[in-house]
Amino acid sequence: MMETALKALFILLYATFVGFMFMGIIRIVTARIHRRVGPPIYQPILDTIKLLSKKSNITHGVIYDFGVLYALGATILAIMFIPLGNIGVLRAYGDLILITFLLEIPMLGIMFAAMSSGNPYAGIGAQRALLTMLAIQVPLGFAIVALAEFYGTFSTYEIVMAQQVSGWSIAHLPLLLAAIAYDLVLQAMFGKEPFDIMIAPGEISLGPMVEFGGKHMGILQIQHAIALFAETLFFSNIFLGGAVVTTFASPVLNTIASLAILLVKQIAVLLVATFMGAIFPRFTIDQAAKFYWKWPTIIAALGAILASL
Amino acid sequence: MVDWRLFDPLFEYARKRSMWIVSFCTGCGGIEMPPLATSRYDFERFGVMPNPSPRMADLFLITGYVTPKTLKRIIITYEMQPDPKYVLAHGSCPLNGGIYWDGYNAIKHLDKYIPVDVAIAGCMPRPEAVMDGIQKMMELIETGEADGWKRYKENYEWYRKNQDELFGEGWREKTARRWIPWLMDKKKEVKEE
Amino acid sequence: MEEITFKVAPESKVKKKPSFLKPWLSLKYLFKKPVTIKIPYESIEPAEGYRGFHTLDWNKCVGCNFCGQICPARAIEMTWIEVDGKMEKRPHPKIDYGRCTFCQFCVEVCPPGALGFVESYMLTTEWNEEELQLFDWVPIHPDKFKEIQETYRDWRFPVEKIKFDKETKEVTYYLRNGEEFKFKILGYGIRPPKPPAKPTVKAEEKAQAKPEEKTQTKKPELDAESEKAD
Amino acid sequence: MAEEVKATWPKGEEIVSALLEKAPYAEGSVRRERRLEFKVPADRIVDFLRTAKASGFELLLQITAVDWPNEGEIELVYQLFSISHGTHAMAKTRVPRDDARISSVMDIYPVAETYERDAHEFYKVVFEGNPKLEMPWILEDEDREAGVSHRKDFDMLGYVKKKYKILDRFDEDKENYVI
Amino acid sequence: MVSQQELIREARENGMELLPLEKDTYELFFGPQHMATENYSLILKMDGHRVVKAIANVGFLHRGFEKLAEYRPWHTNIALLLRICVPEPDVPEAIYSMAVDEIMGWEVPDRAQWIRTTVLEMARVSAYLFWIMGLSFKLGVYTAGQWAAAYRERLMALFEQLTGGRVYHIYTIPGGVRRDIPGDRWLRELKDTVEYIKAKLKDFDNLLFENYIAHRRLEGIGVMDKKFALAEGVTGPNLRATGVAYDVRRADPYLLYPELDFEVPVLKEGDALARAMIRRFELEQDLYILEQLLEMGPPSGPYKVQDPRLKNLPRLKVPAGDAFAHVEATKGDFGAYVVSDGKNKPYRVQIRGPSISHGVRVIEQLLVGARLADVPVILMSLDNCPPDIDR
Repeated sequence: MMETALKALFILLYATFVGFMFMGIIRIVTARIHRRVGPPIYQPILDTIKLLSKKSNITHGVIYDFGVLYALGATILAIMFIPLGNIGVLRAYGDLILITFLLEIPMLGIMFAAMSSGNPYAGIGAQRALLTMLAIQVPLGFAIVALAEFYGTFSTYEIVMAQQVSGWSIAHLPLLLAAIAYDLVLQAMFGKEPFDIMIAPGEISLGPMVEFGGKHMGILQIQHAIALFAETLFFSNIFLGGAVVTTFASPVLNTIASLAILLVKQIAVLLVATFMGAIFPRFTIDQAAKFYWKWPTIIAALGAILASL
Repeated sequence: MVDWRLFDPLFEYARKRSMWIVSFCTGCGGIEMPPLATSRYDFERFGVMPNPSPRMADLFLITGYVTPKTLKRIIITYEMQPDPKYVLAHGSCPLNGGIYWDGYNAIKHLDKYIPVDVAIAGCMPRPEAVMDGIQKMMELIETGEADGWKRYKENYEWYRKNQDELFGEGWREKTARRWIPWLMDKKKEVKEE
Repeated sequence: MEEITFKVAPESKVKKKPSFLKPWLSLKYLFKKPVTIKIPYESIEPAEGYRGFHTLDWNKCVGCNFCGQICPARAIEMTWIEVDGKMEKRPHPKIDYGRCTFCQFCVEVCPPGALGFVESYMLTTEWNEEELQLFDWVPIHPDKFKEIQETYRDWRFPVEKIKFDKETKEVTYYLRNGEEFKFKILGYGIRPPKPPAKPTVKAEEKAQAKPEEKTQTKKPELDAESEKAD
Repeated sequence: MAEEVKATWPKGEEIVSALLEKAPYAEGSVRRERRLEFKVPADRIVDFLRTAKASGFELLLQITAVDWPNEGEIELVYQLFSISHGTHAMAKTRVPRDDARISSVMDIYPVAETYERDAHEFYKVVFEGNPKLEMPWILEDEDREAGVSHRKDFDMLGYVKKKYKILDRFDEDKENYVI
Repeated sequence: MVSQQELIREARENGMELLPLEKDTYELFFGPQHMATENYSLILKMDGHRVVKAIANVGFLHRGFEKLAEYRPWHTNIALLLRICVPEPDVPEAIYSMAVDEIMGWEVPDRAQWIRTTVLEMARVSAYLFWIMGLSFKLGVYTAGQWAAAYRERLMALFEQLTGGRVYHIYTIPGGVRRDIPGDRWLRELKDTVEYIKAKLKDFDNLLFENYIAHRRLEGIGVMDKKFALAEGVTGPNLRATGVAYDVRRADPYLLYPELDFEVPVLKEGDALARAMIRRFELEQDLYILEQLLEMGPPSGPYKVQDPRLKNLPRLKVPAGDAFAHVEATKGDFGAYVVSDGKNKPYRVQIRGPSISHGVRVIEQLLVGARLADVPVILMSLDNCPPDIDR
């Protein structure tokens, strides 16, 4: 029991720290494409500390406070189900659909909070977020189906294990198609252009986040960091082979090695998203919905069909 | 419970290195904000970045002259910001009226209406001068001298009195209601007939 | 009849084709050197002739108030000054950087060329009454200004602190290189101040003079302006 | 390859004479090359602008109000531009200062609505037929009520002193306030 | 069965307010504290994410220039009036100076004409780069904007060397310009800069103007037709995007433009995409004009009118009269009407900014039925500049 708790704590701390580093990496890489220096990598941590140390706080009632915590809680729960190399608390129960679901519900929590704030921009942002969520369901579903059909299981851990034998998922054509579709979906989950429609700073002033300030925003920053970690981790697990290292004698070394391999894969996923975000404008919400229901859906469906053949 | 004062140096450091700006360019100095925020001067190196929502912002840049109509929005936006918050005034105009010293529609002394922490000379200040102002603001935050928000709380009556003198009593409600009759299509009906 | 011809660009030249792939080319800048100037670790110098703070050669200045008349912001006020107990023969311009727009028309019109400007432009202060005194000064000699600028090369204001005693009207400049510089303000305006300066009486006079002022504003005559100035 | 477009601009005198034929109530003159000037009585301005639009003056660039207190009149200058003739024309008309009324030209140039709102706000000229004159424009309500205008008799410095109390931070008794 | 309209009418007749019977809409105060508008406010009545009605709320930047100008000497007004158009402050300087020149009857020397033309073209290039920044920030492709702002700094440095000011140049004065060109080095640097920006234009094409998503975002929104545009007083690139070849540099030539060779872009679509393409092409043409000017070289001679009256600037009197001058700014037709009554101060100055037609009536009509996401894009594609309206 103690061991499990320690493991959970380790995963949580590691995910938070690496998540913040990821946020820093996104900012630095974007800055470099912009031909500027950019902030130091630990900047998001400073931002969060500053937000948490704000002296006044505005709340709009219980749902407003609860929504933020709900989002954070769901993300933490999600991270527990995803296999992190050799470590895992609930990885045995890590069902594909469950994890996908858990990665999406933080948005619901933020939407609760945003809606209860009564700001019209937050309302519009919440609408947009909902529609984006609806739009990504279809390609996401097909991608998951493709995976499940290919490996014959819904368990993430088993998929990771299967990949150690048969090579990375993206080496197989059906799953490559699914991975492309999933990567486009990830763009929306990260909130990067061209699908950052729900926050759209130039249009609706950060949308759902417009009313959050101080501690609420600080918690959301932490949630965002963990979510970044969880989403990239999930992707590298199911498509990029995950990491199961057994070469070393010591389990600690094995763990560190697998974490390092995962980190490299996660950063690769992150960089693709950052590049795409830096060079494309954002869609409008109807264009995004149409886009998701067209290309990624077709690709993912093709993958699913090929996988089931 | 934990004594949070222990962490104050950390908090002050974080506040200093992560100032988010309200994206509200109030005057002509707004033209120097893009160079500052973009590649050439890039104040994101110090964690300064524009933020669309006043609820998250710490730093308010008064970029140049302020008209009463804008000042109303500035006051409302300023009050929306969570404490601690800082104000940096650019150029001559907020200080002593600038070139609009005899103009009927420009505020002469900004500090009568909201507290200001740092002043920069210039019309308009070069980006380097604004960077210098931001550095100065960082120093003041670290030493705890940037206490405009405390002054605003303590002397709220005085600031409120000045604001009311300038805009008339009940200006907040009036400003909010000003456009409603025009949105309600009352005039349109007349036109249709 | 006048005939003109001009070229109209064909549509094919103006329009562009959309592409999914071309934007990816911009990623090449990821590995190029940033164009950022890393202030405060790097600095760039303002161009030669950048319109910065003023300088004033006190010996050359004849107190003609041309600068005060051309100033669009009325930032210039002629000031009667006493240095070391000796009154300057002519008033000198006092420039208010809370008004000045740095157009330097005053420098252009100065008949003896006493007013000048240097490239320094940086003046940042905390907002409290003491420090804001820095924004209102009688410019110092160009040689001294340039000397200070050469020593520091950071384009800052050459004075660190200005102390203004409201009672005795005594002004002390604490220059950046440690020098102090003291003088006394006797009064404002073109005409020399009357020896017994009584501020209370002056204020009353001003109140009476006000309606006159208003009538004069309707007919803007510059000659009337210099007369009225005390 | 760029295609060359030829345009022929008639001489100013020709435009004036052609226009005056249709609108005999106006006076016209040629200032210089590509600059015309018309003087129109205030009650015929709508007719004149309709004629002008029909004869090639497509753009209304601005309506300028100039206050002439000595003559007791406000001059309204309609800045017209003709793309086909490459010519700018001013149509000047005068209305009495105390009761500045003129009919709106919104039907001819819809954009005039904005210019008329501007002239109404700052020169208190009433344009009959413009539905948006009462709509808030640039000035705030309290300024409007206090009588801010750009007419020559508006005492700006007095108003500024009343509104902002002190003018100068450094010398409150600075006297040289002549503008 | 009674129709809904009849019910509403009946309720109104009986003095009842039955607003819920109507379509439920909400109000959105768009600006001035908003990234997209900046000192300009739109009051939108929204139905879902479509705009039903838009009202422009202007005046946040009103300083009463036209009144203030009546109290300042002729030359000094340059320091005041250039604040009307912050992205290209040389345009108000130039039009005011041209109008005063005409009243004074001054023939501006050749060298001054060359410098004025060069400064205007440089201002155009820098304003277009600024516009690229605005557009890309509103579309969400921040990279292009960052580059544009950085490249614009090169022009700012050149302006600084020439005029002594970074943003507010206070350079063109009635009768010529204030300073001479600071030597051949400046000309060489200008040439380098023109070449540099020309080379970088390809990057902007790749990233922004040929970007698939940018095309999807821009096309078909904010459509104007020729008749509407002319009636609403639309000028500049916005008018050219509807198919009218109206460019003040050609239609009412001034300065050195009759001698210069450039093409006027015209498109027929009249939507945001066409406006963006026209602006992109004009940026190219402006660089080409600058190249021609550099090839021509500044003519020798004085840079200011030789007039003894210029010795005494505060008391310079301008004879009674009035004049109108206008130039082609990047936003459209920028005009000044100056009246003098023979005193040392102007009697009346009116500046006509192009945005006074773009930013009020045109935007109010174009926004009806637009999506909320398109509001900033339409605003930016019209290149609305609030200080023009407020003055």
